[in-house]
Parts: sequence; structure tokens; C-alpha cells
Amino acid sequence: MDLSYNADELAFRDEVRAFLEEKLPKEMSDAVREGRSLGKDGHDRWHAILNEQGWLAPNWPREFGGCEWNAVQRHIFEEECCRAHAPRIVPFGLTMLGPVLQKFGSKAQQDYYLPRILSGEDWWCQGYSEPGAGSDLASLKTKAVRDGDHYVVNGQKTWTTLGQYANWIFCLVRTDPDAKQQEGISFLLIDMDTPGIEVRPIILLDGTHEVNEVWFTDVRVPVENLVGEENKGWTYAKYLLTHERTNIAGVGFSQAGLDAVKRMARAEMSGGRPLIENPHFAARLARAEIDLMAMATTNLRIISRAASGQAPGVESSMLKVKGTIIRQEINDLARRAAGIYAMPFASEAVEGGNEPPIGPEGADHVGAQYFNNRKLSIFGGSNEIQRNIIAKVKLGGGA
Amino acid sequence: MDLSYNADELAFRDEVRAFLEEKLPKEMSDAVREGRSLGKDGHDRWHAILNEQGWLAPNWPREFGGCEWNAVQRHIFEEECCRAHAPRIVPFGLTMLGPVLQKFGSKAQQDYYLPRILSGEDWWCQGYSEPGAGSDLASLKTKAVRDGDHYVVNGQKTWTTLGQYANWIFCLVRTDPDAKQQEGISFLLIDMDTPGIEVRPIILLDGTHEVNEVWFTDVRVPVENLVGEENKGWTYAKYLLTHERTNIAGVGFSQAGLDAVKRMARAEMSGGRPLIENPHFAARLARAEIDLMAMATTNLRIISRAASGQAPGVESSMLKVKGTIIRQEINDLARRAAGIYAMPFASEAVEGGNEPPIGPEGADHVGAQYFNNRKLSIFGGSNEIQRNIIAKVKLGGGA
Amino acid sequence: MNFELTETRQMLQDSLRRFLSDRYTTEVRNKIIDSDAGLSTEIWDQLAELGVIGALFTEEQGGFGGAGFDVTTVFEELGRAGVVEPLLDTAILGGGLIAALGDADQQSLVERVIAGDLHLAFAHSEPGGRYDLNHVATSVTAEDGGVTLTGRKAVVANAEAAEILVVSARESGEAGDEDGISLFLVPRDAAGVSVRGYPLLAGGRAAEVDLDQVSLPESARLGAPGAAYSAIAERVSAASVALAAEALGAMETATELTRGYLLTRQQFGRPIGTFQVLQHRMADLWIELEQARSAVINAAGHLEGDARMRDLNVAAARNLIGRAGRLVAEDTIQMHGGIAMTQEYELAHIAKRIVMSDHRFGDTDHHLEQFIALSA
Amino acid sequence: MNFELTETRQMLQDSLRRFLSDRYTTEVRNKIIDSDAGLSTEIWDQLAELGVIGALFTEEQGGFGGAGFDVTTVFEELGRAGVVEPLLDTAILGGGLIAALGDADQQSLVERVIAGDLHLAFAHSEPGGRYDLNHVATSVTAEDGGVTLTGRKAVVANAEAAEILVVSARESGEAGDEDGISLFLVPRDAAGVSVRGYPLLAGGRAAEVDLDQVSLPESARLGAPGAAYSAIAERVSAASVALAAEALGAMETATELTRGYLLTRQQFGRPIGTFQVLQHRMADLWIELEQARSAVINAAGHLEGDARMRDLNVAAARNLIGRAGRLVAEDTIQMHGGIAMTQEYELAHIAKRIVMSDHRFGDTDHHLEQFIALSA
Repeated sequence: MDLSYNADELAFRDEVRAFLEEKLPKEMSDAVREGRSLGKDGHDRWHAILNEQGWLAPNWPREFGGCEWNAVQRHIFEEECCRAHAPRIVPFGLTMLGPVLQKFGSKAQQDYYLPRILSGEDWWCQGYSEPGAGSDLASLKTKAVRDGDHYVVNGQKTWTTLGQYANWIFCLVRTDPDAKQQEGISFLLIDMDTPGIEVRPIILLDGTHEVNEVWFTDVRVPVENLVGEENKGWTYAKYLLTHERTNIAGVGFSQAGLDAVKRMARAEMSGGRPLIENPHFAARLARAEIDLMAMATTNLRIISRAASGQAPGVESSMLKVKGTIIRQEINDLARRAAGIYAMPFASEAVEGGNEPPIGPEGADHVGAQYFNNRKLSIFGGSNEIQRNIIAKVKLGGGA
Repeated sequence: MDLSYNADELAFRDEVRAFLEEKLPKEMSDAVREGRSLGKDGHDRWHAILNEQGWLAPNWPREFGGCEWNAVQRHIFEEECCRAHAPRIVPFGLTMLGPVLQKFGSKAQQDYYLPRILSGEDWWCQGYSEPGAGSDLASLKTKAVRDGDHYVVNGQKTWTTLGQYANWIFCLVRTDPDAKQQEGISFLLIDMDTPGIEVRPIILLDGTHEVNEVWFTDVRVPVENLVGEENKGWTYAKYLLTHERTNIAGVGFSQAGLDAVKRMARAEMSGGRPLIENPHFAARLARAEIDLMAMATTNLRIISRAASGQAPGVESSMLKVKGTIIRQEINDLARRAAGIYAMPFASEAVEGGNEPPIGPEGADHVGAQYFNNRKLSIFGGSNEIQRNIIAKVKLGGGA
Repeated sequence: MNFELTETRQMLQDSLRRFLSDRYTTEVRNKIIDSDAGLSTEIWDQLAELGVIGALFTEEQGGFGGAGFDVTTVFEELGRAGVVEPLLDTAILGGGLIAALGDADQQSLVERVIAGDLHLAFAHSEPGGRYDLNHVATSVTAEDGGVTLTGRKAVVANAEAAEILVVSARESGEAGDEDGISLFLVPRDAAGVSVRGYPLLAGGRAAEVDLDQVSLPESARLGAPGAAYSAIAERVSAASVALAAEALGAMETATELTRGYLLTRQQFGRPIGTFQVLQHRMADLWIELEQARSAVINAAGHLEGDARMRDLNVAAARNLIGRAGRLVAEDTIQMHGGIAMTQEYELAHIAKRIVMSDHRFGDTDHHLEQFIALSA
Repeated sequence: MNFELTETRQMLQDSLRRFLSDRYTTEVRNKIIDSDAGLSTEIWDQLAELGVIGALFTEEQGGFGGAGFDVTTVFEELGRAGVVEPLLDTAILGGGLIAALGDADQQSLVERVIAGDLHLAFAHSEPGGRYDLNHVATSVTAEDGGVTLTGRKAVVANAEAAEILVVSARESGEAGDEDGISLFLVPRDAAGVSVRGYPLLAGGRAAEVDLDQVSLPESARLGAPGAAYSAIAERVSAASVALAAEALGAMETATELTRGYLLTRQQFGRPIGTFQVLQHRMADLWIELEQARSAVINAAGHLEGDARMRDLNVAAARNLIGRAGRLVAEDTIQMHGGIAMTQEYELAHIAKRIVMSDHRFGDTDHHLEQFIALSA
């Protein structure tokens, strides 16, 4: 047992730190820390900086231009990025589609799409969820009918994150309407400029536009945009969902969030003393921190097993459930810390405007963020689905 | 809306108070307050005192020697009894069997058994649960086969509370093995002195002997001991279970428990100050008290509706769930308050011996009571079963 | 003991519920929220006409209610419909404070409030003051036949719509003293008053209000100098009862919406209401809803009584509802899934009303502390 | 970074687990609990022979372990089997304190502990002292070439079996001071020592110990006069790590028993493990179990380091396990139903071990306070 990083790992951490200190623009880290949106330009800029460094694709093999880092290195990189308030890397091309193409795509597809993901030329979005499907992903209805050299796609996708910025979408479509639910599904790559595609914004309860509906009306997609075999798309989809889900516990986000809460609670006064000295607030904070300290070790234990080649099983589901509970609890602490200043809807601040903040430092976005992050336990397989999985695996066939 | 008792209700309360002050023996209330067992003699003595006053059967009609009190009066009586640390009235004859005989029993059964319940001549116990049945009561297996003027009973009952003191048991038995689960069950009255009955103690996890197994081997029961019709016993059993479940919320017990915790927390020192001033303990205590204040009003609202003739429906299940959560939370507070003195297993104190207490006043039994009262959410229809009922009723046929 | 509404209150509840369910639909309400004013004068007029504002004042004050159970009857309905119009600010607080402390001239403003002709705001909280009711640093200085106020007021709800701000300021002592606080009627357009308005997350608007040497006549003061604290405490208790009742109403809507959703929404080939985990979660919410209702009844029933018992029951109610409300808001969103994350869905707004009510006049922990102090 | 046990510890774990699962069955253990002694000397001898006691001491002390991860390896197994024998009292506390402070003569007692030939008890807590480690009022008075102790010690685990009590007493200052506390080796049969023994709810025995003018030679003192506090704090931290690991082991058994029960127990015609509500509750328990395991690792890994980091991680572990342990104990009983309420069923004892460990050296709230103080 050794809870510390070894010399190699420490050297790697220092390298990452030095890079972030030098290359991460201050206005960008400020925006992340204050919970402001970066917009497409911001994301593109950070993408380019990482690409220049060669650190854009931690989990890709070297042959495709990736870093081929092990699980511990990836964890260190993510931890340091969170610590430095670096922007989140948009995952759709890099951590979702990339590995699918690398494993199941044709040589032509790999040669064409992978470099464009790295260069930032293509912004991908994900066409999985459909209205009414929810956690029952396989009940999807969007149809693709073969017509000569094309598929003709009709249907609707929803919860498409940052689809408003994307020029490509990877989609699950039903190519065999008579097959059983999970069979008859194919995996298609679709150019968003194709006629018949319409993107409609969904405004979330905190006023943000981060997800969309995508409507397909007689959209013609060349057959060479099919990944792998027809009707085998569910296999690729599952691979995408279970493979390479790093940072699922969100420890770095939680740590940064907890630090922000502490800063606010030190400045905020309650009954003549700093809020952080109020025993009831301090108790909430301490419990969250204690849970997070344990979660950080749980995460490392699982990562360390993954690094030694053991595939993560039910542990991903455990990290997802507890990780989101902790993150949401920290969001709740933040709104409590902000007091009356959690009430304003500081849309300008959220959208990156130039208005001065309304409340004390860090308070403006905490109310909105509390509500926005309710999504953490819903999207990407709800916590109820995760608990089903845990029980199924650990109770075994008997239940 | 009026949260206070009216003049009649207040007068009744004063009458009850005066009675308890005069007639409740101090050694008895001391034992109850300190969580010591009373033994059969103690219960018999309190039973006789109440019978002399004519207050033994609050819910019985006057024609059978009851008080015919309304729901509010019954509540006041129970509240005052808890406040004065009067012993709990053993319910099996008075509140369980009595109403069943009054509604479904023959004239001969009523004339014979009801006066003996009041006089204390008979101590009844309940033969419902069976090993392996748990909350699935209707899966019972104890058989009664007609043989001339007798039923011959074979089988086993369990969790029979205070069966070691009882001379009679009312039993659910299967008289038609071919009928569907809930049909084919009959309700029998059985003299515990009949040959073939064996009572075996079950020692609970806190070392107490309050429940038993009752084994029946070829026990011959006269057919006149059948209540109502053969194979209709499930109807009577349900009537017993849903009818007249007063004090299901246990507000009086919780209030007495909370008072005891406060007494202990005022005396116990932590870091040089009374424990009750420790903010973390005070927060737990306050939350329990706030929940209890609301529960008291929820209880009164339901009682007040029952007093005006509306039958309690799903509310009983709600009171059971929340009432047990609060009582168990108070037991938990008590063990916390006792500190290191929650650890001793003060069996002498529990059993009413003459040893001086080990720890501070009130501490000796709190550890055992914490474990013993885990039963509250298990027996009498587990909280899971209650939640099933609530959901079924409130979600309606659709779910 | 009696837990039935009086006939008058039952009629008020019925007519208000009918009006809001007919006229205050999700679509109408969401448009109001998006509007610059953040409130609808049309709805306001109709509420006044229905007698909803009058129900919040006693007969001596020109109304026909004003007791704790009148407040809860009105606000439970407002909560059920997610109403964003500022009845709390104009009637319970602004109007209530004038009614409690005002002289004959000032009382005439109450008539205008009841008629729906006047909006008020209670400018009391200050930056850094959090939920401490006695934290008033805004200063009063005497000048020729009048006074000058200087200070800053934080998150003043309804400030932009208000013709008059009811402003607390300190005549003597230090921030944290209960003695020495006065209330002043300050026209919002008085010289030296500047208002920076913004929308609130749960609908409606508020503002940061700067008072820079605002000159007022002596007649602007409500009641005797420095003696306003107990009236403020009483009105804030009434506001807490209103907030608790509003949250209760919103919790009812949240559970009703979820019940309906569980019965209709299909997943894995069956209504999701057939999943036992969701059934039990609903059972727990219904139990907490009954507890919340009882807590509101306890607080309302003690609003007119002894101040300690009032404060104890109010603190208990707001702490319980703070906990139960968070549970209901979070769990009903979770049981809905994605749909509840969208701004246009009714529950999104209702959940925001529930959680954000925890930020007015003390949150869950603040009220727990109050309860502990009062029950010691 | 490495989370694997060393080979030695893996062997220790394997052999201890095998021994306990073969020899320390529910029936054997329940007989030990019911016995007058409350412990089995036979089991004790075998544990010593297996090297379990030696694993709790460093090589310099005559053992072959003694680090945080040795402590957790042993105590997790003891917890899994619900062992009631006093390894905490005799080895971690009594033996550990002698090893830390004793002179060469005194150290020879440690050899006897490791050989299984000596029982000790740590007589430190006092009535009214609760969990305050510095609350020592038992007095030391100098007399001719020796000292006299007078005071009362509360809930002294293993006092009756112990040949020697390690007694804390105050040489100077007041109850609450860290300075001025010494430790003394007091033969349990010394004149003036009286012991009122009783069983503990979770097995084993303890006693109230009265010290009435107990005369001791100077050689009975461990270390320099008045300077024992930091060694006490260090050993109590080790005891906390042991208690946390023991509770973790017990939590494992509780969830394993429940898993087995859910798969076999039929109700309403199917295994109760098919009910989604119970499935999700189990999922939550498994998650908390992993959290508890991580907390134990964190605490064990910091036991030999800087005192502040040690105390911070120990407080975190005991707070987390206090919460998770209560959840596991209560929920596993609830999922079993009646059977878990009976004394003879394994879970009844295991649940008692989990909950009662919250009453030694600070409960959940005590450790939360420590954590808050240390992280400020």
C-alpha cells in the first residue's frame, strides 16, 4: 500500500502543471472558475492549444496521434486541469467517436475523420437519445432506409449537447424495423449541413442553451458513412458507452467546487462571524469534504486497478452514483453559502457579459449551477439505472 | 382551524391527569421511565387499576363494558398515559381480539370471553405470524383439520409477543388447503393449556425475552372455538389489523423519549459544557423535535377526521412509517447522549434487578433499547409494506 | 380541536384556485417571467378584485382577514400555481409594516395596496448582512426638519415596481442591535435613490438599492424613532409563514405532476410508476408533504400569539420545509428525468420556487439555529 | 501509487481469515459472549500463535508489523468474524503504550503480550469525561519513594481479565489540560483497586474501576512525569484506525449476509432480492462500503506521519464510518426483517459491533468536530 504518487508520476504531474501555468490563458481559467460559458471560440482556442502540445487525446493510441497515457497519467492530467480551472475538453469527437472509429471504422474513415477531430476542423455531436426513450436507449425510432447509395434518415434526436456548434453528428438509427429492439440498429456519421436537418435549441431550467433537438426529414446520407456493419450499431454504441469513461467520479470538479465554497464561506459573515465558523454550515462542509476524500481514494483504487490492466466493471456505476451525489451536494453548499445572493438570475454573468457581478465573488452563478447540475444524476445513464446495474452484477443471477 | 382542545376535551384531560396522579403507582412509572420490564405481575396490577376505574377498554362499546370514547378522547388518554409513564396496556385481548368478537363472535363467545378479558382472568396472545411468512401473512401453513367436534391443529407460530404469560391464543389456521391463499383460512381461539402446545422463547438481540415460538402438535380445539364462519378468517384478520389501530404514530412515546434525551443531554458534559449546548448534538435533537411537532399535528389532523366519522385510510401507513422513523431516531439520540455508557449491557437493570445503575441516570438501557426498537419498522407490517400500500392507494390503478 | 377551514377561507381558496388554474397557465406565467417588468399588472388587478390582497389585512386595517390561516390559504394557492407576483413584498411586508406602525395619513396607503393601486418593497437586507434581521447599517442623520439616509440595500424584491420603498435604517447603536432601527417611506424616485434591477432565478425581479444622502421629511418615518424592530420581526414571521405555505403549495404541485408523469410515462415497456423504487420514493414524498402541511398549520396557528411561541413554530416550519422542500424538488426532478430540466416544463419553475424560498429571511440552517436558541 | 497488500500482510489476512472462519463460528462466539469471562483463552493463545498479536508491534518492539496497514489487516478480519477478544485493549492500547513509553524493564511486558501471556487494560476515560481525551481528574500524590493514585475510571474494557491496568492520572494542572498527565502500571489486584465488572452489549466485558489511595512505586510510571499525552493521543489514533477497520470488516459481513438472504428468502412467491427497492438499497450499501474502505486506507496510510494529517484522516474515517456503519447496520437488519432481531443470528451480533464501535474514543459527531477543528 502506498497512497502517494511514485517518482515517474510526480515528474509527469510537474510537467502538466508547468504546461498549464504557461499555456492556459488567464481569462479562460477565470471564466471557468466563475462558471461562465466559454462559447465556441473559447473551446476551439483551448482545443488548439492542447493539440499543439500533442495532449488532446490522452486515450488514443500513438498511431492515431494520441498520447497513449495509462489510467494514472490520465487521472493526473484531469486532476491538474481541474485544479487550474482549465476548460473541459468537449468529449464527443475525442473520447466518444474516436475510439469507435479506431476499433470499428474503415481505414478510409479513420484516415479522414480522426485528423479532423484533432485539428478541430470537425465539431462532433452525439445523436443517441430520442424523445420518450430516456434511459431506455434501445427503444429508438429514428429510421434510415436504404435508397441506392444513400440512407434516407427520418426522425428526431434530443438532448444533443452543444449541437448548435457541431458540423457532424454520429447517430444511432434503426435500419431493420422488424428486428428485436437492440438488433436492427446502425451507426451513421452525418454531415450537419445535409439538407433536411434542423437544430432546435432546448433551454434548460437555468436559462442556458447547451442541449438541442435535432430533426431529420428525408436526410440523404452516403452509405460510406456507415460505421462497421449494418444492424450492428448497438455493439458499437455500447462500446462507446462503457469504454474509456474516464473521470466519471468528477473528483477534480468536486475539489474545485469545494474550494470555491470555502472561499465564499470565509468571506461571508453570519451573526458577526465568518460563515465557515458557523457549526451547522461547517458540519455540512466537513461531511462533503470527508466523503470527497474517501471518493478520491476510491477513484484512485479503481484507476490503479485499470492501469494494471483490470477492466473496470461495476465500479464505474458506483463512481457515477456517489460522484454525482457529492458534486450535487457541493452545488447545494454553494447556494447556501451565497445566502440571499443565490436568488438573482445573473444571466449576463452566465453568458459572459461585461456587467459587474451582483453579489459577492463567486455567488452569481451558484443558484443556476445548482439547478443545472441536477442533470448529473439524470443524463448519461440515470443514477437509478446505475443502481440497477450494481444490483444486477453483485446480486448475480438469483435476483 | 383551531389547534387547541375545546372545553370538554380539556375537562376530560384534567380528569385523566387527576386519575393518573392518584392511581398510578410511583414504582411503576419509575420502571417505565427507566425502561425496565414490569413482568406479568406489574401488567396485571395496572390492568386491574384501570378496570376498577372502568377505563380499560377505551374503544369498546358501553354494552360490553367499554368507554366508547371518541378518537380525540382516546388520543388524550394515551397522551396523558405516556406523559405520566404509565405502562402500556397489553393490546391482544383488549384492542385486537375484543373488537373481532364484538363484530363477528357468537353471543356465547361474547358473553364468555369479553368479561374475562376485562377482569384479567385471561391473558391473550396472537397467533398470526409464521416462520418464513414475514410480511406475506396470507402464506400461513398451520393446519386445522376437522375431526368430529374438534379441529386438530398442527403447525408453528412465531413472534408471539408475551406468549409466555398467555393462557389463550387466537390463531389463524388453514382449514382448506386447496383454496387460494387468502381463502381457506379460519380464526380459532385456543386454550394454551391444551396438550400438544409448546411455547419456546425467542431471545431478541438485546437479550430480552418478549417474543416466542408456539408449536402445535395434534392440538384438539373444540369447534365452538371457531370465530364466525369456517374459511372466512382472513376477513376477521384484516378487520383486526386495520380496525382500531390507535396511537400508531407513537407520538406520546416519542415525546417521553425526547424528554429523557434532553434530561440526559443537560446532565452530560462535552468539552466542558452540557452536551445539549453542543451544536451538532443540538442540531440532531432539534430536527427530531421539529419532526415530532409536525407529526403530532399530522396525528391530530387524522384523529380529528376519524372523530368526525371519516375512516382512516392510507394515513395509518403514513403515521406508521414516519412515526417509527422518529421513534428510532430518538433512540439513536439517546445512545449518542449516553456516550461511553451506552456500551454496558445492563441486563440486571433491564430485568428490574436491584443493582445500582452503571452509568448516569437513564443511560443504562439506551443501547439495548436502540437495538430492540429496530423492531418498530419491521413488525406489524414493515415500513416497506406500508410504502407499498401508500403508493398503491395514491398512484391508483395505473401502477 | 378543529382542522377545517372556515367557510370564508374555503371560498377564498376555491375562487383563487379556480382563477389561477384558468388564467395563470404555464404559458402565461412563463411569458410574465420573460417580460421586462417581471409581473403582470392585469393579473395583479384581478387578484385585488378577487379580494386576495384584502384577505391579507385585518378588518381594522381595511381588509377582511389578516390572520395566520388567511395568509396560508392565499399563499398555498399562489405556491401551487407558481405565482411570481409580489404579494409578499407589497402586501405582507410593505403594506403590513405601514398598517402596523403608520399614523392615520400613512395608513391611507394600505387602502391603495388593498385596492391593487400601489406597489411597495421592503428594503431591509444589506450586503454582508445575510439573514441577520438586526443587521442594519444604513444610517439616519438629522437635518433641518427632516432626515438623511445613506446606505445600501441588498436583493430588494419588487424594488423597481414599487412606488414607495419601506426602508430600514439605524438611528442609534450598531449593526446587530435590535434597538435603534426605524422604518422610512422612501419614494423610489427620490433624489439619491439608485436602483440596479435584475431578474430572479425563480421569477420576479429584485434590485440592489443605493441610498446616497436621501433627504426625507420627518413624516416619512413609520412609528417612533428607533423602535421598529419588533414590528419588523412580526412581519418577517408573517412572511415566513407565507413562504412556508407557498412552498407547501409548490410541493403539492410538484408531487401531483410527478404522480401524473409516473402513470403515463412508459419505459422498458411499462409505466415507470410500476417501478417499486419510484413508488417508495413517492410514498416518502407524500409523507413529507403531510408533515410540511402540519408544520405550516402549527406556524399559522401561532402567528398571532406569544412572540416566543410564534418564532419557535415559524422556525420549526421553515426548517422542516427547507428539508422537505429540497427533497421534493430534487426527487421530483429526478423521477421525471430530462423533461424536468427544460425551462418550459411546469416543474422546472415550481422546483425553483421551492428551493429559492429557502433564501428569503433565513435558510434551513438559520431557522434550525433559531429553533435551538428558542427551545433552550 | 499502489493499493495492493504486501505479501506478508496478504498471508496474515489469509491465515487469520481461514482460522476465524474455521474456529470462530457463530455458535462458538455466542458461547464466549455468554461465558463469565467474556473471552476465550484458547482462542487468544491461538491468535498469539498465528502471529496476530505480533503483527501489531514493530520489529524494534519485538513484533513484525505495527504499521497502520498491519493494524487494518488484522482488525478488518476480526471485524468480519465479530471477534470479541480484547486485542484492542491488550495489544494496541496497553501494549502499545508500554512499548511507546516504557523503560527496558517495562518493555519486557510487551514480549509477554506478544506471546499471549499477558492481558492489559487501558484505564483512561472517567465518568463525565465523555470522549475528551484530556479529561483526566484521577490524582497523583507523592509519598515516600512512590505515588498514590485516587480516582474513578469508566467503562474500562478488559479490566477484569487484565493483570495490569495502564492508568492515566494527573500530576499537575486541571482536568482538560494536556500537560500533566502520566501513565502508571497498576496491578489489578493492588490494594485500593476495586473493579465492578459487567458485560458489554456487543460482547466482551468492561468495568468501573475505583482507585482509592492506591500506592505504587516510582517504577510504576511509564515515561517522564506529566508527559504521556502525546503517546496517548497516538495510541488512541491507532485504536481509532483499528476500530474503523473492524467496523469495515463487520460491514462486509453484514452486506454479505444480506446478499445471501436476499437471494434465498422467498416472499410473495419470489426471492426478496428481486424487489427493486431492496436492490437499490443494497447498491447504496455497497457504494458506502467502498467509501468506508477508502476512508480506512486513508487513515491507516497516515498513522505514522505528521500528527495533524494523522488526526485529520483518522477523524474523517471515523466520521464516515460512523455514518456508513449506522446505515449498514440498520438497513441490513431491516432487509432481513424479524430474523435479524434474534440474538442467535449472526447479523444481530455484527450489527451491535458496528454501532457500538461508535462509542469508543469518540462518536460520529465528536470526530466531525475534530475534523472541522483540524481543517480550519
